[in-house]
Amino acid sequence: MSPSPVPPISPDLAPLVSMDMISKTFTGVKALDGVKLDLYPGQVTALVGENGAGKSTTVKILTGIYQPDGGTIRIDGAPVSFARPNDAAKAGITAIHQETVLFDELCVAENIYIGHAPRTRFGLIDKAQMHRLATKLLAEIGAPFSSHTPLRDLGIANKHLVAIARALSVDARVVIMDEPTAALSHKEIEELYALVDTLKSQGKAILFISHKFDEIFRIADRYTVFRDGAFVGDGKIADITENDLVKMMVGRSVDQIFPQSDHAIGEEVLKVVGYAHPTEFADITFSLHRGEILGFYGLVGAGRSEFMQALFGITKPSKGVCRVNGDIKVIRSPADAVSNGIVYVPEDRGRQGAIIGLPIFQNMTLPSLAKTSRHGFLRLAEEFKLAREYAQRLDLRAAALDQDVGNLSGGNQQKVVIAKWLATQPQVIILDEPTKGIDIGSKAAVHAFMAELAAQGLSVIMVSSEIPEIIGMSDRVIVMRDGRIAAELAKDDLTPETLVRHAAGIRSSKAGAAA
Amino acid sequence: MTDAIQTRHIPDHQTSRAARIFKSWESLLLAVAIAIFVINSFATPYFLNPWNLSDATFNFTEKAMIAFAMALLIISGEIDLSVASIIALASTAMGLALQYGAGTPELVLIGLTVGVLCGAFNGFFVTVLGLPSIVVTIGTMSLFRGISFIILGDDAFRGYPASFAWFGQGYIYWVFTVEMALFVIIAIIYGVLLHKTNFGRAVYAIGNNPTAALFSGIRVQRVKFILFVLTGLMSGIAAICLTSRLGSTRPSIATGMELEVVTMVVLGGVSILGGSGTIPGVVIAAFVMGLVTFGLGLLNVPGIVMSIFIGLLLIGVIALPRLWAMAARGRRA
Amino acid sequence: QDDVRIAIVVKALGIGFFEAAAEGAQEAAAELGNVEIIYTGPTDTTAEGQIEVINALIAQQVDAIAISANDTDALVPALQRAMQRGITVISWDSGVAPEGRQLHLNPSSNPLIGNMIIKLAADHLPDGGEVALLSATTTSTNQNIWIQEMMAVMGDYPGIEVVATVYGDDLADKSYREATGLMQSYPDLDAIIAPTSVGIVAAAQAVVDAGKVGEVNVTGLGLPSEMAGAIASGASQSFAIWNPIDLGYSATMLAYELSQNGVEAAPGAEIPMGRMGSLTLDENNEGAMADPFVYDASNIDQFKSIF
Amino acid sequence: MTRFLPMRETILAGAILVLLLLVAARFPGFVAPANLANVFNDTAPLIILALGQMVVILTRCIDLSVAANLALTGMAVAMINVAIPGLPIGVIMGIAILLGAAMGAINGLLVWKLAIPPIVVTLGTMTIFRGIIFLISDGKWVNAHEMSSAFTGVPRMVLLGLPVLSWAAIITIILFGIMMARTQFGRSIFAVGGNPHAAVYTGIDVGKTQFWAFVVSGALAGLTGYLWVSRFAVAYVDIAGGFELEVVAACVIGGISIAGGIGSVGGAVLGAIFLGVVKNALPVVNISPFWQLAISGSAILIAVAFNARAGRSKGRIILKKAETTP
Ligand SMILES: Nc1ncnc2c1ncn2[C@@H]1O[C@H](COP(=O)(O)OP(=O)(O)OP(=O)(O)O)[C@@H](O)[C@H]1O
Ligand SMILES: Nc1ncnc2c1ncn2[C@@H]1O[C@H](COP(=O)(O)OP(=O)(O)OP(=O)(O)O)[C@@H](O)[C@H]1O
Ligand SMILES: [Mg+2]
Ligand SMILES: [Mg+2]
Repeated sequence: MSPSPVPPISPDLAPLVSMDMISKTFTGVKALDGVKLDLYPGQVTALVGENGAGKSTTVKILTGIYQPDGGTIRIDGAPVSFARPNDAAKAGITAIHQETVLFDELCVAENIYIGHAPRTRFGLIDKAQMHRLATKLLAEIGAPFSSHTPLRDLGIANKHLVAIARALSVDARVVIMDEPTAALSHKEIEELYALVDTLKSQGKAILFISHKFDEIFRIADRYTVFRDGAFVGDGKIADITENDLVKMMVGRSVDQIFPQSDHAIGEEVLKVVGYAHPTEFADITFSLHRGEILGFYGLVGAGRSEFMQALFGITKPSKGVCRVNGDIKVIRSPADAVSNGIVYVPEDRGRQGAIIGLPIFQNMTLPSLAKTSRHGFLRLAEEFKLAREYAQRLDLRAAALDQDVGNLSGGNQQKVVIAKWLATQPQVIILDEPTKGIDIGSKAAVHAFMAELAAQGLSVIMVSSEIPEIIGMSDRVIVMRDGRIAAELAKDDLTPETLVRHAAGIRSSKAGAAA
Repeated sequence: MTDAIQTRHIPDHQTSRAARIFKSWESLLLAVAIAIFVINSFATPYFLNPWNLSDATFNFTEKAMIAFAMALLIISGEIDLSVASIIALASTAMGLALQYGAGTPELVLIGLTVGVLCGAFNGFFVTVLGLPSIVVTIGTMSLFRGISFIILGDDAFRGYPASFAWFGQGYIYWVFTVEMALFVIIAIIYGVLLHKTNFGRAVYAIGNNPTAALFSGIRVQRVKFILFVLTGLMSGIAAICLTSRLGSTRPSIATGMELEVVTMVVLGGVSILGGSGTIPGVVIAAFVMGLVTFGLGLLNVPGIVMSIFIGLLLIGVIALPRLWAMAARGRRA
Repeated sequence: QDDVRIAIVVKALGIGFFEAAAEGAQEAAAELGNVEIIYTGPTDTTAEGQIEVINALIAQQVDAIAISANDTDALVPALQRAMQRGITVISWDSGVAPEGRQLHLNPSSNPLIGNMIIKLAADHLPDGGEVALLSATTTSTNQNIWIQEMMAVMGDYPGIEVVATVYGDDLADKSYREATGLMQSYPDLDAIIAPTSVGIVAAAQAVVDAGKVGEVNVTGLGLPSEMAGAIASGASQSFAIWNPIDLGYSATMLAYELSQNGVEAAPGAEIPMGRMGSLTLDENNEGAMADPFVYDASNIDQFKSIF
Repeated sequence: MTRFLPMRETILAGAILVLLLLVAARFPGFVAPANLANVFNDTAPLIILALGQMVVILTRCIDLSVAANLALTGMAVAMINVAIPGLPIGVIMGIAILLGAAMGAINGLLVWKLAIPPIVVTLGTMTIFRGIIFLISDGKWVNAHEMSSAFTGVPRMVLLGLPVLSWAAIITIILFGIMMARTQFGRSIFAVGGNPHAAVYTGIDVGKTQFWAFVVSGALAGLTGYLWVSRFAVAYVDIAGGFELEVVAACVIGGISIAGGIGSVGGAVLGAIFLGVVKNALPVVNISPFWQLAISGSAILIAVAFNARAGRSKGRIILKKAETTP
């Protein structure tokens, strides 16, 4: 099947923002190559594309953070140019960026109003007025905290609310959201959707970036597709099917069915008994078998990552025993974990995963140096061999293996991190939100790869907040809530309702009452 | 499912080896060093004399020994400003031992031990208590030298044995001094350690992203601790050389040397922010600094004026390529 | 015939005392005719700095080095190397250990200076009192010797008590703070003796600022040009110094004699030094140039523009 | 934000009090108001410089050239005073501030436009500024008797019971209090240091903010240059040698995070006062001068270790939440 024809744009609406022939090159990498993007008032435009397609780059150009090498941006038909972020803000463009970009040391109100705080007659910041305005804004988006709270005391989801409040604090005409739901829980996502609807009704133009197709079809009116930095097509959501959109995006059809997990489950490999931490989690007991994919579900903030990091030796548990192949192992550091065949692919890729500044191949071989080196001395040829092998297995997109990993798109960085752990040939691999922020094509590849690993006898722990992924991939699921295990569910018992019920602490529907 | 994906070939290198070497910091620095050498040869008739050049090496050998260890420390994202004070304390300890009749072997052992202990002390504060190294070593900078002052007061230790003079005043062969030999050996050891071993790779990884390095199974704190100890050890070796060269110990020995060491490291292309830098760069930087100060010294330029040159060099070698790049970009646009 | 190059190496450049000495050296050079003076030194008072300077001088094959040392011992190996390469080495003002130089020129005899500094204080304290010492660095050779000599004669000044010795490191601000600290710790302090030209100026300033002019008398060794204000304000009644111009002149003359006229520096030798007469060496190859001279309100105006 | 005097500052203030009491036990005169005023006056330059350094450190930079800047400005104004004795002191001060700010601007430009790490820039300019002093003065000192009496008189002129030097510090503290809390620039400084990446996204120009931080630090160094030279009534190449480290130490003791973004005016001032008290107390309580260095070094280490303990975050505490919502 060929991509569906681009539907004509309805003549009754003129675009509020119109980008045309925009190009941007980073040292050697052509991030954008003559792309076009139109945003209409009162409509949500979804920008879709694989990792590295240039979505975030477009956002940064539109908000004045980067300057394009060529092309024009028009607002209401008049060409504009943004030399700095303030220019874009003045033009009424505001954004919630992919990474939360806020200030831990400032309070909520200051985070919302930094750069455009209300002033007193003497030109000083009017704190009282600022807090009044912030309180009103927070109430509007249903944020459950005060404007005086220091930002560092907020959880990741609440920080996102602050970012949203900040975007709303300027009376913007264009609101950009770059993967705004990646860190939000179910309930908060619903609230966000409601907010988007409000903004729409106010006639604002919204640019929405997401890798989640259900979401796109839920809230977007229009779509624009980029592939490898080039414009592929745009149109109305109503005129296109999910399959066709995927095909436009990836350039081929992608099987969204989860791979059949017909792998054999073997003997017990890992047993965790009574792991506890003074403040983060308690009573964690479970076992993991050879060739098994064990899902860990929970709402964001349930403490799954904290536990996994303790299992990996980053933090120290206060209690608990860990057996690997039946033998008690004391894991005091990641090095201990690795030598016992347990590896962890962290959630926070930029901070904990990739080592930006080191070339791709060095990132990949870092935990395997013992294997590629001799008597502690490096052997570059061996390293490149290993890196080449795994780059190919994971279909890495990069210019060269000695390229700085920081120049890769988020998704490709994730591949490097996964590759680095697979190269150690572990027994147990813990994947913490392995497909967060990964495009649909790569996601399928990661899923297929997970199934393949399990089939080869590797035991996989998959932490995920995505219900379809959990249900589709897991042989067994442990649900965590508030730092404890809330339930352990067999594959046959997995339904979205049971998962959400256990994760949110709602008692079974027959019992009726909610906690 | 996945076999539809066409695997792409990714080359190992972006650019050729020759291009990488040509564009490197070390090449730029080497050009500067050669230029200074040539200028010096023309500026003063005394420069191209083997004995004089040999004397000139004293201007940098001791500092460079510390600079190699400091380079690793800075690449790992830390810094040690207490090195000159470690020299003072190590030298004082040797002098104290001398009063109790220690011979040359014991003196050397004590100098090294005190260096290692001081390094471990810094390392403890940084890696175990998790304090920023720049702050810790500003504190120990006063503390270590302070202890020297407590022990020595306004006195001096003198009368080191003749055999001890070998380290700072001895010659291996013709004009080649013992210190030069030490310099070469230490440079090679650190070059291999940083560029050819797993340990060196870990240092780079830590310098670029300590959290991710930890998550990659590197024992970050242990590596940093070892680096502090190594820096202490090198300060101990420098203390032996300097004490031997001066033939006496005062608490004010080596005052201000820490900044010269840091300057040397940075001039050598080591990023002060951590994560990059090479030992050959530091070696060349040592020669550049040595040649500049010696050349200007021959012209009887006061030390403070030399330091203007060093300061300009430090900023200039970083600034000029960037200005150049900016100008080039401006012309293209 | 090439000029004879004599290097005058000082503790640190920029100190008025040494600038004056350099003037004296030029005077001697002019008198001798074929002498070129290289006036040099580090910027801060360190032995390491002086060693680098000495190495550069050795490399230039100067004929003689006359040095005022920052450290008695640390310079010895470097100066020995200079002597091995045929360079005449003498020390002046602040000495080097005997094995590191051929002779040492004391500005004055050390016992005389030690006695002088305490006498200056005692002359204004007929009924006795408390005095404190503000020295240069803890490692300054000459200050330490003078203080030793002073302590040796304290018996001659009954009723005078030395309550403390502090060090201003020849830094104006540190000396100032130390002097202020002395006045706080010893409210009954009667005099501060600063046998260093930096310390004495700072101490005088501190006394003025503390409003203790007339209560605390600052004395010691200083330059008339720098102390003129202190004498005028009354913070200092009197102080002493030898003539640094004469000192630089003499050092140059001695260096020339040793280097060019084959004079042997040996105990008992008498070496001519131009208009300053001659220097007689003791068993340590040391000799004293002249007596210190006392300056007070009566004669300060006459000298303050000279050095 | 209406927060109480934060934890860290309270602890530091407590430590200063304990220190004062300890000294008073051996030497009661030390805590007499007049002497405390003296100590404050003596610490005034450190306070002023620490505030400037605080701004720089908050933006993730460091200014090692402050002491050299101070010395160069001091020498320049002293030489101007010698050349034109009649020049009013107001003009001299203006020149000092401008000159200092210009040197700060050089640092700032190199950091901003060429993106050279601040520690490298200021390490370089530190030696360059010192060298320039030597060049312009020919290594000669400017002594008390060469300066006009107005020049040396102003910092010790007493107004309302305190010398002008002390007032300079007090006014700087007040101005900084307002600037950091209530101006766009002040808040930007925290933002730039707290999360430079995010600052870009919020339209704050990181480089430009750092530039202005250096200018502020330089201007204060310039002002201090005049105050210093006139107070000690001498100018030469080496004045305030090594003082930059003391300034940084004051900031660090005062809880200014060397990683940027965290710190307060109160902290910087208390940090400076802490060092000032230690420095003034040691000679008074008659501790051998040879112990001074070791004691101040230990004080820095202890204060910093203590600070880090007090400031350590408590983590997220997932379990606690579980207990409150059964
Ligand atoms: N600062 C930069 N320097 C170099 N290359 C960059 C930079 N920023 C982006 N790129 C490159 O530009 C391309 C587009 O990146 P961009 O972040 O826009 O992708 P994206 O569509 O947002 O991907 P994702 O879905 O993973 O967030 C990628 O190849 C990326 O590696
Ligand atoms: N307040 C916060 N500020 C910044 N980052 C946070 C904050 N809270 C959590 N994070 C980070 O965001 C990511 C998601 O955190 P999350 O709230 O999911 O906690 P978690 O313990 O990982 O819970 P779970 O994995 O069960 O969702 C983690 O990498 C975590 O380190
Ligand atoms: Mg993106
Ligand atoms: Mg998580």
